Parts: sequence; C-alpha cells; structure tokens
Amino acid sequence: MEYRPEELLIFTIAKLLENMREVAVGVSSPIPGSGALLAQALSGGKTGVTVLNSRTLQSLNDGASELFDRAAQGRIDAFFLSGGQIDGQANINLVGIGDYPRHKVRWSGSFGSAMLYFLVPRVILFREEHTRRTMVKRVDFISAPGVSEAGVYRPGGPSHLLTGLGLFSFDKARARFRLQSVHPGHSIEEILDNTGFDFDLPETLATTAEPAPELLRLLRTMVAKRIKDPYPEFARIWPD
Amino acid sequence: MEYRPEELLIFTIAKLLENMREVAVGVSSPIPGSGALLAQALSGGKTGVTVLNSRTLQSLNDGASELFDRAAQGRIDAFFLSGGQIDGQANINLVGIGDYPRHKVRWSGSFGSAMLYFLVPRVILFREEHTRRTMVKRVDFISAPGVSEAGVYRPGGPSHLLTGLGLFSFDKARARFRLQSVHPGHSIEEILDNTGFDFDLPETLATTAEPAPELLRLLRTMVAKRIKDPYPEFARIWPD
Amino acid sequence: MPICDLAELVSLIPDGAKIAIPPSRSGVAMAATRAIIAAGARDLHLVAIPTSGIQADILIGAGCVATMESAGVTLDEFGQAPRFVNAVKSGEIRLMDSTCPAIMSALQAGEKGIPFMPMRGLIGSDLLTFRPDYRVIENPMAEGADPIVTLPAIVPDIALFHAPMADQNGNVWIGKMRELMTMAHAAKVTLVTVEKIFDGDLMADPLRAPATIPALYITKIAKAGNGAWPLGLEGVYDIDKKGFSTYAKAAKTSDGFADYLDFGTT
Amino acid sequence: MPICDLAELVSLIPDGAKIAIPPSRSGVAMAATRAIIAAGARDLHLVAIPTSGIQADILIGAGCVATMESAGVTLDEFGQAPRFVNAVKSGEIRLMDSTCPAIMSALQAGEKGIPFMPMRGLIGSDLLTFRPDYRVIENPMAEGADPIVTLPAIVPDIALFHAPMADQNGNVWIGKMRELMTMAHAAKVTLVTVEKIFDGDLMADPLRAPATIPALYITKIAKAGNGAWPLGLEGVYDIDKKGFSTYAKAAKTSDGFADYLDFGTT
Repeated sequence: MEYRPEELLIFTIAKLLENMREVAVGVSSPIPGSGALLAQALSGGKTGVTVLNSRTLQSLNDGASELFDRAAQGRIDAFFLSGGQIDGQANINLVGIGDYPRHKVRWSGSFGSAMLYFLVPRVILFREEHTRRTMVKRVDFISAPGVSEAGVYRPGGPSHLLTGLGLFSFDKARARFRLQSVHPGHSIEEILDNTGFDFDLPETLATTAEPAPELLRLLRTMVAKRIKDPYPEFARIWPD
Repeated sequence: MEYRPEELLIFTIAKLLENMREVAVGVSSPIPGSGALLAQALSGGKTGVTVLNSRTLQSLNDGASELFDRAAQGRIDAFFLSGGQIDGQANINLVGIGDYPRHKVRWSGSFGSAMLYFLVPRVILFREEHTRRTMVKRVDFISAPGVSEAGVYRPGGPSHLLTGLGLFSFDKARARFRLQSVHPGHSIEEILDNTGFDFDLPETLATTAEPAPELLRLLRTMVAKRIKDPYPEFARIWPD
Repeated sequence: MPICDLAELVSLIPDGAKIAIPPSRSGVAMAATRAIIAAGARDLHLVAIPTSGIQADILIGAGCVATMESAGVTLDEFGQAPRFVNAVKSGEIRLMDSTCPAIMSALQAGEKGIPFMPMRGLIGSDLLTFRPDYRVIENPMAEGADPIVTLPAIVPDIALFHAPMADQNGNVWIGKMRELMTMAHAAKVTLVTVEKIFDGDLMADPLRAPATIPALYITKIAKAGNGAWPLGLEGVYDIDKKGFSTYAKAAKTSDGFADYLDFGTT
Repeated sequence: MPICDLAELVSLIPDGAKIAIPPSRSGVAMAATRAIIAAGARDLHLVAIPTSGIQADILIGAGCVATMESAGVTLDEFGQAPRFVNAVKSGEIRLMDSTCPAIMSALQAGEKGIPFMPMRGLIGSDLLTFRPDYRVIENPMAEGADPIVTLPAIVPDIALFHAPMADQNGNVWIGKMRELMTMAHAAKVTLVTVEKIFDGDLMADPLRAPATIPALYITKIAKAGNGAWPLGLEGVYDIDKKGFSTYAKAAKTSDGFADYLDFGTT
C-alpha cells in the first residue's frame, strides 16, 4: 500500500512509543503528535497522550508549570525534542547560529528542553531536515546537553534520533549515535553525505520498516480525526 | 457606658491596628477577629481583614499555602499569635510543658507561628489568661522565637502583648517587654504577682483606655453581626 | 475503571504507608478512615496537610499510626485531640512537629519533583532543633551571610481525601480546596471518596474544569455519601456538632474511645 | 474602585518596569499593549511566563523594551518573531534566555516570597553559562555530591494580562489559565483587562470562585472588548488568523512594521 513520507515517520515514532504509559508532545509537532496518537490506538488506549496546545488531547489545568512538574514527578515516559542544530553527542541548539547573544541566525529559544531532556526517560529527537546544516559536528549553543557528567541528576535523556533519512539510536555511555535503519528510498551514503557528525554504523544495513495497510487505515481514520484539533493544517494530508 | 472585659480587649486591639492595610486573624481567635473588624470599621473600610475559617471574611482560594505566601509577599501587616507559655523574650510555646517529645502537657502544635512570627511586621501576642502558668520565665519549647540573631532574615516580629490584665509593648533591640497600661480594675501589683518574667515598668502608671459609647455601639451592631459567621458561639455575648 | 468500593479503595493502603491527609475543613475522608481502621492498618505515617483533627486522632487511638507529621492536631472548638495527646505522652507515636508553611512548601517540593524547598522563618525555633531533616544553608543568592532553612520534599505514598464529586473518567472536582490538588500532584497514589458521581466530563465543563483534578493523578475513587461525617464538606453539608462532640467526649478515655470504635459509628 | 479606563491602566506602568506577560494562548492583553506603545513606554524588562509571541515582538519593534527574559519568543505557525530576531541580531535588547520550567519556578519563588527555587536540569546547558544569576549549589539533602541549580525569585513590578471577566469588587475570573494566578500573586502591581464585567460577586459563586483571582491581588482593571485580538481568548474567541498574518507579514521589515503600527491596528 502506498504511503506518504510523513506516514513512515509517524509509524516509526509509534513503534518507539510501545509500552509507554504516558507520552507528551510539545508545540509545533504534528508528526510526533500523530505518532503518539497512533501508539495510543495500538495500545488499546493504555498509553496516555498529552498534546500541548490541544483542547481535547490534554488535561493540563494547573498553569504553565504543570507539564514540567508532571515530568519531574515521573509521570511522563516519553517526549520529543528537536533542534535547529543537533550534534553527534545529542546536544541540541534551539537558540541560534553564531556567537551568543548576537547570533547570525536566531531561533525562538530553548523552551522546556533544558529540563525535560534531563527528566523524561525516553526523549526522541525528531528533525525532518537531515542536512549538514542541521546535523552538525558541534552545536553553536547548547540549549540542552545530550549527556551529563557523573553525579548530575539525570534519569532521562535521548533515546533516538529520527530524521527524514533514517533512524539512529543513542548510546548514553559512549555519547554516540548508531544508525539503526535507513528509510526506504534512501541510502547510507546519502546519510553520510548529509551528516556533520560521526556515528556508528550497524553491522548489517536495515531498512526502516514500512507501515502495514491496517496501520495506515488506522492512521488515516482515527488518528487523522484526532490530530485535527491541534493541527488542522497538517491533518489536510488526509482528506476526509 | 458599661462594657464587658472582652469589649475592652477588642477595643484595645482595634487601636493597635490603626492604619494597617491588611490584618489576618488565625483560628480560634474571636477577640482578635472582632478587634480586626472594629479596626476595619473605624478605618472606613481601608483596613482589609482576613479571618481564617470564615466563609465571608476571607478571600483565600489557593489552598493551605496561600495565607503564608501572602505573608511572605508582604501583603499582611498584622497578625495575632498566642501561646500556652509566653516568656519575657517573647518566645512562644504552642507545643507542650516538660521535655519534648514526651511532654507532661501537650497542646495542638505550632501551626503557622514559626514562619508568620518572622514575616509579619506587627505581630500582637494575645493571651487572656495572665498567670505564672502562662507568662513564664522561659518557655519549655520554642515554637517561634521572639527575637533573632543578627543576620537572620526577619522583617517581622512581636509588637505587643495583650492579656486580661494589661498591655505590654515589646522592645526588639532589648528583647524585653515594657508594661504600657493596666486594665481598669487591675493593678501593677497584680501583674507583677502573676508574671513569671521580668519586664520594664512605665515611668507613669497608665490605665488602658476604655471604649467610648459610640465605639461600643459600633462593636455591638456592625462587628457583632459580622463576627457571627466564624464565631457564632462567641457572638452570643451580644444578643440581637 | 477508576471507580471501586470503599473496601477496595482502602485495601490499596499498605501498612507503613506515608499518607497525606487534609485539614479538617477541607475534604477529610472520614468514611474511608473508618474503613482503614476496620481493615486493621498498622504503622501508618500520617502527614497532615498541614494540620489534622478527628481523623488523625481516631487513627492514632485505633493503633494504626506509627508517625505523626503535622503543624497541629486539634479538635478545634471541642478541645485538644485526646488520643493524639495520650499517644504523645506515652511515647506510642513518633512525632515530626512542624509549622504549616513548612509542610505546604515541602509538599510543593514533592509536587515539583525537586529535592527541597527553602523557607524563611524557623531559625531559632525548637521545631528546627528536633527536625534534623530540616537543614540550614546559606542563601546562594545573597552577597553576605543569610542563613535559610531548606525542607526536604514530601512525596506521600498515598494522598487520601473526600471531594464533592468525580466523573466516570476519574476526574475529581474539588472546588476551592486547592491543597487537594497539590496532594494529588505530589503523591504516588491518590485515593478519593466522593459524595456523588457527576454525569458528564468534568474536564469538558468550562466552569468546573479549572477546579478539577485530572484523572491522570487519581488512582481509585469510591462513592461515600456523607463521607466526611462528622466533619463538614464545604458547600455540601456542615459539621455535625452533635456527632462530633460524641466523639470528643468518648475519646477522653481509652475505654470511651474503644466503645466509640465499637458502637459510635453505627 | 479598581475599574478604570485603558489609558489610566497603562499609565501605572513606569519606564523601566519589569513586566510579566503570559504565553500567547493564555490571556495576552493586546489592547493594553497597543496602549503602552501609544503612551511611549521605554526600557521595559519583559518577563515572558514562560514564552511570548506577538506581544513581545510588537513591544520590541516599537522600541519599548530594554530586556527580554523568556524561554522562547515565536509567532508559532506564522514563523519566527521578526522584530525580536532583528533586535537580538542588532544587539538592541539585552537577553535573559531561559527554559520554561526555570521561569515558572522562579515566578513561584516570587509567589512564595522565598529568595530562590531549586530546579533539576540546566547543568551543562549554555543557558546556565549566560545566566550568572542562576547558581549551582550542592543539594543540602543529599549524602554525596549532587549539584543542583538555584534560580533567583522573579518578583515582577507589574503583571499584565487579559481575562474573560471581572466583577465590580475587583475579582478576576481566569478559568484554566492558572499561570495568571501565579503572576498576580508574585507581582507588586497587577493590571488586568477584561472582556466584560460580571454582574455579581465572583468569589461568592461556588463554581467561579476557585478560578478567580481575589481583588486583594488586583491593582486596576480596564474593560477591553476583544482585548486579546489578534490572539484568541480560551472559551471566548479564537485567534484571528487573518489579522495575525497581517502582522506577521508586515513585521518582516522595519518599514512594514512602522506602517503596521501607524495603520494596522485601526
């Protein structure tokens, strides 16, 4: 069955969220949000999902601190972060390119990353654009570090990096990514050409699994309907 | 005009609360509560009053921490504390008599005293029973100290001690009470006989001012009506 | 399904649990308290948020309590809490005496998942003397010396309270009793009794949603009509002064208390 | 009398004030923001609680801002905040970059009148490098080494926001936008615009009282219908996407922004 590139990413995210009790998704994240909702559907509703800035897909009612308090309480098992730059040690930069504070390029800011990256056990880095501009040797500004020194309280951190080209897993002890699979239609060479940092290669080349037809149907009906509340524009990729 | 002993105390409290912006009154405090309401009436409503556990005389709606947060924000100018024992350095004991923890006599506990005594600028100690049992040389347990060492953050503290026999002012620098006035019908000798701690005597003996008839009328109408909500039993001293 | 019966609800409280309980004016789960006694709970660590009354007293009298952490235990206008006072004097319970704002701040530290919260005051109090877990540090923001107390976070094993209503999804409406929200946020397990089940989704009701604890924080809910009796429940019913004074009188002696436990609640 | 007109409301904001402003989804006082610009405010220190968007961008573009403290400034689906980005690159404003929970915790420290709040995370981030006011201490509760960040309290001179309604007594109903309660508690002066005046006492209404900021915390209130426009106000009206995109396009250049200020709001 034919599928869109976004659908492969959503399906891949849903697989990374198996057996999660509670998943939270930040702002401007339609693909992670759809992935979380697909994971919830596949879990039979066991996986809870909080999509920020949604009216129907969250139960926050104690102000802008509640999501972070929840994370610190250990009530959030998985979260998504991104970066204008992401480097090989999983450091992320949401602030800008060049020297702080007068960056050459300035982005919005670090949002909750500098705390959630430490406290949420499974943080999935997600950035569709996989180029040497986004996947860099060393970020210009560390909004949140990929790993911490021994002694620093850090129950959470990065588990995977998903891009438009492939899926990496992250080894915290070695502070290094390992390529886990390459998306259909892409190659290891393409990934090597477009990645500014070193990473480990798998022993055998895997291709990212494609979504089965029944999953695509679930995604295009149930998930498509629910993601419309926070992301009506994005949901148009699935016409009614 | 005839008046009851409670009415003298209420009137004396109201005078101590002149020009206060916001007065808070803790639980089990009908006389301080009535004094605060009389002060409010005399201020033409400028003095705000919060009476804990009242339905109509407070606006707390953020849980059991709000009163203390308000005090720490500097929003409460005056508060009342009491003690099973009060000593000459204005230390108060709300916990028990004898050695902690297996006291010979055990009271309820320290409630908010150990914080409010530090942060509220004008704390009025109020205890009707004035005997060597209550006014002691040294409290057996310091729920909250009357004075603090230099360097300890303490914008607040005791200003006066009002008992059934007289009114004392407190000198924080010297950590000593000075008798300010003796209630009508009582004497300095009676106070000396019934006080376990040393205190300074005034240069001339003053008698606590008695409430004027118009104040008694205000107290018996407007204040009596309003204090009924938190203290219906107490309000019976003023039949409708 | 979050809704169960009272016996199942209290079966989730293991012996030795650290249980947060609200102040007497604010949603005390008295029906559940009687069920806890009936189930024979032992060695509980009660944390009053920040004070308690008849609830702590009856649990102490029934021998369920090992540790009492509070800023005050009192029967208010009905006098001292007699079983609490008796247990203190006899040394039957371990005391963790505190002051109201310290307990609230420590619970908020629990809510925020931080190891401690600083608080002004307390220095020079004997409360601090007998609480080695309260530590004085230098304020890291100050230029000169500025000692300040730090309080370890309270993370209750159980939060237990009574509320006006819950819905079938497990959301619980608490009105102005905001300390109940903090308790549920901070606790590992939250057990709630309610007067009634609301027909609809509390979180979808714009007037009720702001004062509703989302189901995510709630472990189990049992219906218990008049469940705060003999205490009152704000906006629903007042304290039963006659019923309360029956307890206050009976509890003055061990025998009277034992009789009350046997017959007083029927 | 707490109710006044919009010009009087914004006249209470002195140049150089530290102003707390809410996130874009949560009661942004845009009508008051335009009045601030009209009044020619200067050197404001904006504290976004914890993020901002069009409100910070338009104030920065109009030259009212000296310092921007936030965890993010963005026009969301309409892209980067162009006047903010321009001012950062040109060095016109001082930045105090942070992370959402740090701003919330610091504001809660302001609410609690404590000098600082500890928070997990941040260590190893360049946010910490550029915030010398954020200090790392050893957790006083830990046995071994356990570094933890402490954040100085945020005590805003002014809290400014827009809410659905207030009553004649000065109580303000905020619904689920609970950060507005924290802002009012922490700030020295709280200025509020509202859609309408509620006929009655919000604090006496059992359904509205729990989500009402008591008048004690409110300095002045001005009525401003559609006062969050072009942003939305939860439960009242949605964002005006057309109106918003007009701003987003105009603000891409200095000239476009100047034209918008002159004509775009009429």
